[in-house]
Amino acid sequence: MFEPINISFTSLNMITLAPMLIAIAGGLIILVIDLIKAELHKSLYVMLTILILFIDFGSVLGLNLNERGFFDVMLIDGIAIVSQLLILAASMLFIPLALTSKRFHEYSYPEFFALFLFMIAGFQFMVATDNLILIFVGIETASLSLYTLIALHNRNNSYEAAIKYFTMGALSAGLYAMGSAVVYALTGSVELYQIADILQSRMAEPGIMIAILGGSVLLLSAFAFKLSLFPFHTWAPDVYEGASAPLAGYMSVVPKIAAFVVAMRIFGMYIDLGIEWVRIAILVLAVTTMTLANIMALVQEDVKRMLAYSSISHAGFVMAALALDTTKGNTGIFLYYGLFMFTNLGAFTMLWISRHKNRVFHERYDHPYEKFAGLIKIMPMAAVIMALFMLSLAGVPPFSVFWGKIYIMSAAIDAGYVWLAIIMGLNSAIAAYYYLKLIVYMFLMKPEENDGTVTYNLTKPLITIVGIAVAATIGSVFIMQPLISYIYYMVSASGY
Amino acid sequence: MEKFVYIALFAPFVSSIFAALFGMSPKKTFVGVIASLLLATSFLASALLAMFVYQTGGTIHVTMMDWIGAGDLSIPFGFVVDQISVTMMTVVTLVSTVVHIYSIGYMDHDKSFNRFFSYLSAFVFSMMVLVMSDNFAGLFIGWEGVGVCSWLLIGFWYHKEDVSPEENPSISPSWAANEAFIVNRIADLAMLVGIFVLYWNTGSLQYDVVFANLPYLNQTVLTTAAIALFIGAMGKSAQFPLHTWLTDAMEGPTPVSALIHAATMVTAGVFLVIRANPLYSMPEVGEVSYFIAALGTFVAFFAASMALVNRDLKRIIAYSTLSQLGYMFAAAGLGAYWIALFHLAAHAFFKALLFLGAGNVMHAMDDELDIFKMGGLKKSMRWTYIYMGVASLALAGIPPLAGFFSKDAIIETAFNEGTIVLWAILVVTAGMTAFYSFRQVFLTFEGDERYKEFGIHPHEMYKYVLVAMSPLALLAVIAGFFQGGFQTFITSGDVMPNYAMSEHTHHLVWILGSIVLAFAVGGVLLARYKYASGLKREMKCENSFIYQLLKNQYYVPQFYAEFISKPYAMISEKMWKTVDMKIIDITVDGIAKFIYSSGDDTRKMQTGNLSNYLNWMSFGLVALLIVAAISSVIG
Amino acid sequence: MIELNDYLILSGLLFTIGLVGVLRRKNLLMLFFATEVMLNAANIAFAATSHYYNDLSGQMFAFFIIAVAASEVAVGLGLLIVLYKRHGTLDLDNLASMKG
Amino acid sequence: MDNILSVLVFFPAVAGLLGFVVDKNSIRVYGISVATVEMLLAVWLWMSFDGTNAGMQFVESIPLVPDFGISYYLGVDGISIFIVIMAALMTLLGMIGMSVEKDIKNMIISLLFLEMTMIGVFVSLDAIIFYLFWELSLVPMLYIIGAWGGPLRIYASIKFFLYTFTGSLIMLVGMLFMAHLYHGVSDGIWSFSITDWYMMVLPVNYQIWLFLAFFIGFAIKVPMFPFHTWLPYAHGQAPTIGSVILAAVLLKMGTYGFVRFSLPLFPDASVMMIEPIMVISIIMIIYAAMVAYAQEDIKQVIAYSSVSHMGVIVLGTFAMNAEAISGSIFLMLSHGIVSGALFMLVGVIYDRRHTKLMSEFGGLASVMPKYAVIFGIMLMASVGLPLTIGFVGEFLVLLGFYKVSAIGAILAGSTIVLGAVYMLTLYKRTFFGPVTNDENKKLFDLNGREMVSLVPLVIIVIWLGVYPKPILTPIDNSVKAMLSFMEDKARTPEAKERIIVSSITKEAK
Amino acid sequence: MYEQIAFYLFSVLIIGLFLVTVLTKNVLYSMTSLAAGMVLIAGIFFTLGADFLGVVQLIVYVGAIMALYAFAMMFFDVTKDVKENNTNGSLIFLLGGLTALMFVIIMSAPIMSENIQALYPPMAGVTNPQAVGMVLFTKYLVPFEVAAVMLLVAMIAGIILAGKKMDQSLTTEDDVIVEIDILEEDEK
Repeated sequence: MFEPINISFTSLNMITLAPMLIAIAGGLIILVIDLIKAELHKSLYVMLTILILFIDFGSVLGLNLNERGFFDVMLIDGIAIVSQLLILAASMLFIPLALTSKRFHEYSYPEFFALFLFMIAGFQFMVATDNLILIFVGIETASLSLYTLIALHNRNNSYEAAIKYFTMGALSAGLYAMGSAVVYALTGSVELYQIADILQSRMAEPGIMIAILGGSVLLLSAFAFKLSLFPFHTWAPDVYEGASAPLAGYMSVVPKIAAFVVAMRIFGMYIDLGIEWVRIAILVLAVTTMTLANIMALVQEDVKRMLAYSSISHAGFVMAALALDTTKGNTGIFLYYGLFMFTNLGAFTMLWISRHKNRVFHERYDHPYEKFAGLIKIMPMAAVIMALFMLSLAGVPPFSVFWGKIYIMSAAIDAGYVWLAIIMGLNSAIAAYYYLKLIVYMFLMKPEENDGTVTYNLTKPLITIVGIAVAATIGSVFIMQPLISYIYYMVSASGY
Repeated sequence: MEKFVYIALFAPFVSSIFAALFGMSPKKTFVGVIASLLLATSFLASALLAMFVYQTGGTIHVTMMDWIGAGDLSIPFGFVVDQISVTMMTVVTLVSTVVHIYSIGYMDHDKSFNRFFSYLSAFVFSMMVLVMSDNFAGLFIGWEGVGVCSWLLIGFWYHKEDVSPEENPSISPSWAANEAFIVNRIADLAMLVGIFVLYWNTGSLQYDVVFANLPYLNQTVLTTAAIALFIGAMGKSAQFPLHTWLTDAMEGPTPVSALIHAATMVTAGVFLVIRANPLYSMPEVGEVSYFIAALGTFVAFFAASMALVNRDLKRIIAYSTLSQLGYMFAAAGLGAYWIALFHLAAHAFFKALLFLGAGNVMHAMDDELDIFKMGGLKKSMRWTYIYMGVASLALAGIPPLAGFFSKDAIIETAFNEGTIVLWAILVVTAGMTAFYSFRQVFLTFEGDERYKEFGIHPHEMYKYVLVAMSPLALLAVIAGFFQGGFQTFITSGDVMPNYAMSEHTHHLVWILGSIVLAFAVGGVLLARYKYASGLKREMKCENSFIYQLLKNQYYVPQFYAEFISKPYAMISEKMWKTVDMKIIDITVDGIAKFIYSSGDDTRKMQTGNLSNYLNWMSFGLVALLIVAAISSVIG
Repeated sequence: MIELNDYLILSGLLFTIGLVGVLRRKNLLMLFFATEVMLNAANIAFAATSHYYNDLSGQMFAFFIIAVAASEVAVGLGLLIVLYKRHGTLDLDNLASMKG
Repeated sequence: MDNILSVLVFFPAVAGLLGFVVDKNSIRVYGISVATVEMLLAVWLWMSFDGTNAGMQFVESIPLVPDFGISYYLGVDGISIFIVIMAALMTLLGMIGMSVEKDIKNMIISLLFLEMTMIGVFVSLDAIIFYLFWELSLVPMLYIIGAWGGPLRIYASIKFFLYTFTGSLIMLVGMLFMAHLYHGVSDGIWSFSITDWYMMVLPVNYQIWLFLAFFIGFAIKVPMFPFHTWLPYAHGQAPTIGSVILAAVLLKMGTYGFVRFSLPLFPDASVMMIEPIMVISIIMIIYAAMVAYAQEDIKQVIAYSSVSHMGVIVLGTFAMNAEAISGSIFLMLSHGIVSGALFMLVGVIYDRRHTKLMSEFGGLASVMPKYAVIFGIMLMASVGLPLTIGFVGEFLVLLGFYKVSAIGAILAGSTIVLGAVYMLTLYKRTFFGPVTNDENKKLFDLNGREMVSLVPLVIIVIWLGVYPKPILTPIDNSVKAMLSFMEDKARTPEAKERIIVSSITKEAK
Repeated sequence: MYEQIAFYLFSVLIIGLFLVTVLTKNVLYSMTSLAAGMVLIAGIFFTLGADFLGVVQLIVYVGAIMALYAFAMMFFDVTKDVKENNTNGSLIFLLGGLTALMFVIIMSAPIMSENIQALYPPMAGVTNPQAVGMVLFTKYLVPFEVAAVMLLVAMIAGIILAGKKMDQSLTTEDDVIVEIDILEEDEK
């Protein structure tokens, strides 16, 4: 018959798998603990999760740059490391939001935390490979966990959100599968580095361009969904609204980072191949996304929904950087999300702190603007902090998002897209209005009937998280230099 | 001598500050006394300086400190005492001192007595800066300073209400004050332009530097500078068409009219032309100078004609001031600068006297100004009658009073220059001057006592006031005799060119003098014939077109109101309500609203229905596919 | 002779059918059927390519697609059950409380 | 103390943070003390400033993000130092004169933060740091207008914020492009330092586009016609202190930007833009003066008068000769002092009567003589009376601009006429005439607090009107240095010809 | 020839069945046709020589997935005709038609290339399942394990979502009431 295959263990380079395995093992540990003793308090699981993520973080830091592992399926390049670090950092910051003073449904499940860890493992697999199959499986692992986590909030809106997200996600999975099929048919490979080589050699063949573009369109559509680009963004506002605030905040950062890494690999490849069409398509999508999301955010009545639109807009902004396909642009993506993460964390934490179990101020919304009216009178510190986050999101210096913004705008200019930088600027101006609207409500309106409920959900861990977010938002200028140099090094080392 | 310069300059300033300290307190007589004393000090210092200049023929030039220095521009606070400025200083301080003393009496019932002295002294200070400055910027400081003081003083009785122009052509003191300020500002703008022209072409604003550089400048520059500076002078000296403010300025207290709107400030324009005589003497600007003379002549006649029919005591004098300013400009324009300056000085004395006399009358008549309501005042106000009579005689140019010599010289100059038309007009105007002056005097002091029906009990002014007025009366009488001396003195330095009549004119001087005198005497006699016995109103004459035209000041104020003020207000309103609020602001808000409403439109795509969402997704897919297909086919 | 293109066209058509299903289905359960159709369409393409290139990666991909489909069904049905318990219906027209 | 600038910038901010702890009843004293200390520091800065040195002094440079060229880079020269001092002064006096009682603590803290941003803008020599303070200044102002303002306060504050924000984002693109260009010519080194940028000679077409990008940001802030409509709303609705700071300092940021960025960075483009800017400025001057005349609200008159005066400042900036630019910088100071004082004065009457409509008043001079006197002095300074602060700048600007265009200077000079028209009309309608409204009869005159805040301004108005030299000379030195630098840098012969450091030496050449 | 017949037969049938799946009003028909279509797809896999895939298709898809759907269908009680109000049929037709057209165009491109070297060719003389196994457990071991995790996730998700605990919502209920419930439970 056939001989056994001999593979040396070292050649597998198992260390490249370590981070994901840690997350998966952590998830399993949590499940086992639950089996052994039920009804343990959520704080245990939160802390366990953080610790696991911490180890995970450490193991990512320990990875060597530009290594492949496990039959070249795993790819540990700079962007894989950077994105994993960002994903893990964001996860560590968001998970303590479970420690509210009021009980919410999802946190009564230990499975919540297990799923959370599996989701992170999924994201890590997504970013740490250039194999379309592993990317697909990683995406699905993460997405399926995420759908469940959303639904676990256990409110009518959260099911609705989960189902909408799920259904559209399924369509997107179909698009991804179909797109991969076309690419595979074109190249006979599912690994991006080979795909790039083969496409390069086949570019000149007559009549083939339509297939190349067709494949890219299918993949683009799939990722446009993940990155909530117009017109694939429609799920985002509803899902953010239906999900709990921590999860909404989390969704606007972590899945986006993971999706951006994959998009960077795939579309960066197309653009490197000299297929300008892809670049233009991405730019058009990005510009429409940021503009339309901005103008829709203008008219929202709910802060969380507004933030949902705003994060769509931010995603469009960053997507434009991706289209530049320069090292600076790609650096900007991570930098932006690294900085955006803290502000967004802060903003959603503030919403979460002010979250009531039932809707007190509006029959549909949890966080209507009216809720925050006159906050400066009731809770000056909370108002100032919230305003800080809003200003940061609006891109007012010296708060964190501003630095990301100028870096990306600068990247656009460096790449010769001055018009893009101007559109980005004008969009920021439009965006300022809706962030300002909250500030106006908080600072300039008279308080409504409001019995100190803004701090309904407050606990010390949440204060700590807000404190971290505030410190990072304000002091971001001081971490810019290490961030930029590290990310730039990592990105350029991986050849993007 | 430098300290005398500073004393002369700053004594009024100290006076003003001193009075201002009491500005909000009730009347304190000592404020007026001290102010007057300080003014007298200033006069003494000026007189000593005049003596000094007269005796040594030298000039004093002091630079106090730097003012503005930027780029190449350097403007110091520099003062020069030469023949021209010392003359002006003496005249100004003399008249001011008299007016200050006079005001102690005139204003004694006014609750803002102290404030009045503060303003009045501030005015004198500004005037001193104006005349003493050694550069155009310093002149401009004084120029604007007197403008502000004039504004303050015209509007001194600010609490009076606005009335319709039919009731009072000046509407209200505050209105008149604003009018004066704004009209002057228009002229000031031109003056600034003149200054700019000179600066950019000579690199300095010092008189000596500028004048030294004049020969190197081309005609355009010289003409522009000359015109611009003259427009500035026109504003301050109320030459047509910027003359309306002067008559309205009579709303101010009478001492103010005497000092500012007769003797000093309004002559600043003339002073400017005299000061800038090297410029106006340039052959390149001969046409401008001629224009100045022509305009002066025109204004002399124009103002006199309006004075013929006016019934307001002060306005008549104001018109006569205008008219005399016209004479001065005529002289200056024709190159007879020293004659213009001489008339300026002489005019200052008798016109101030005339105004102060009018003030006495007003004081006596409970501020009544309509000469048709007066008459026969000579019984109760003998001294005033004498003063006003003397002043009017001087004004009319009856020898041997001051006016005769100075005015006659101007008319001679016109003849001498061969500008016969100007000469003729000036002669006729001299007759008209005599007529309206004495029309006023006779209607006021002679004839029936019409005031009785209004229940007014006139009384003579305080003694000390009358005494204080005597120097003016004296000078109004004798100033003319110093003509020759003055000529020698003023032309001794190099600041003022001499002007002498030609041989030919010299021969005819007696004939010319006689013609003028005949007109003057004729005017006086006509006035005596018509008005000395009492007021006889001839309605037919009064309703005639010309009478109405003159009475309404040639409808110039109405023209300004209808064609400048009202359209300006209307356009402003339109600019605000239409352009600013409707066009610009609506555009800005419109952009914002458009963005906002497009948000409302766009959010409709977010129906909440999953099917629609999926439709959108596939729409995106299909659209991208189609575009991809098309672009790949195209290449 | 059947070319790869024929299989791919078949795959494309099936994908379109799935897409039409996704677009027109209001019943969530039946909508999920349509998504299965789409995934199967991709499977055909992978299997065909794999055959023609004599390369196993395509079959691997198809294999994992089947796994993904299975997982999706589990999660999707879980969600449907929760929804059905609350609303008593699977019609997605009733699922539009969040909009705007 | 070489780092006095940092102290100046951050002292108010730290004080503002600590202010959260201070008791509500003591906060006003706290605020005034802090502002006084800041003012003293500013005076100290002035005392240690070397007026003969035209270059940057007290320079501090700490790299913040070296890889992206951002550094904490501060310094002052003759152009900026006096605006810094004025900012400190106006904050102090505004705080003293402030009559706000509601939420006084928030007000004081906002003001202190605002002071930090204002001073920061004028001492920053790094474009990003400049932009940082520039944008940050909007926030406290937004709060001040929005929380203590009139009925339309929210509309006004949002309009103010968004308008300025939009413009400055375009400017930001310009800055990033500048950095990009610098990166291109400097061997891959990033720098946002203005002094580094100065060294770069740009092609003319780049200059024009960059000029326009910066122009939008500055023009909206100034505000130049037709971007001015936010200003009347902001002023009309803002509380007194807000208007004072806005008019005195915030508007100056725009014109300062022209001097600091547009002129030295883009000399050729600036010269090419002289004519368009002249037209806009003249429209601004005349149009705003006319609109001011039509106003019914005292504060709106002064608001529009600001627009008009800012037109003169912009005009002077683009005259390209030392006289006008020095004058224009001096005019920034004088307009800051005078319009600040005028807004304070309007605040005084608003506190008493809670209306600002001219028709409500009349004859105030009889009831409130001290008030009338101070108002009168400020009015005269506003219309540019010699020996007041207003004249020096206006005179120099018009004088300088005459060199560029006689017609332009004459049209712009109409400001002295039209300014007199609306200001005197305002004064007449408010202060003159009989006291018609009974409510006005029992008004009391300025109290001690108001006198303390206004009298120093009166003194400054007259002092600097009579003796501007201590301020004008350092300004002039720096301006001349800048102009000669521009002349060297200019590429087109037209620019070389029109930039005039000294007309005497120019002709000699 | 044989292959051709099989292809066309399968194609027509699959298309027809899937059309029924997406167009019928009856869930039962829909599901049945879906299952049938999948069986036929397995047939295609077999014709393509992907024996292992075909078997997986049959077992997992037709066996497991369809069985799950069947159970769900019973749970949801939707055996009757489903009412679906499609308001924008023409839009769907348009989108569907265009998509089909685009796919046909794209897929008709000369995708096949002789130059492509198979990266993971099946070894000679090895059956398909063996070959698949060789690749799956070497090269694709990681995805395989991740798929296992994914299935675990799906399992957990399915269990907790369908579980009883989801019937009561801690998210919307007031904490006080919940605590009382717990106390009562303790008493029991």
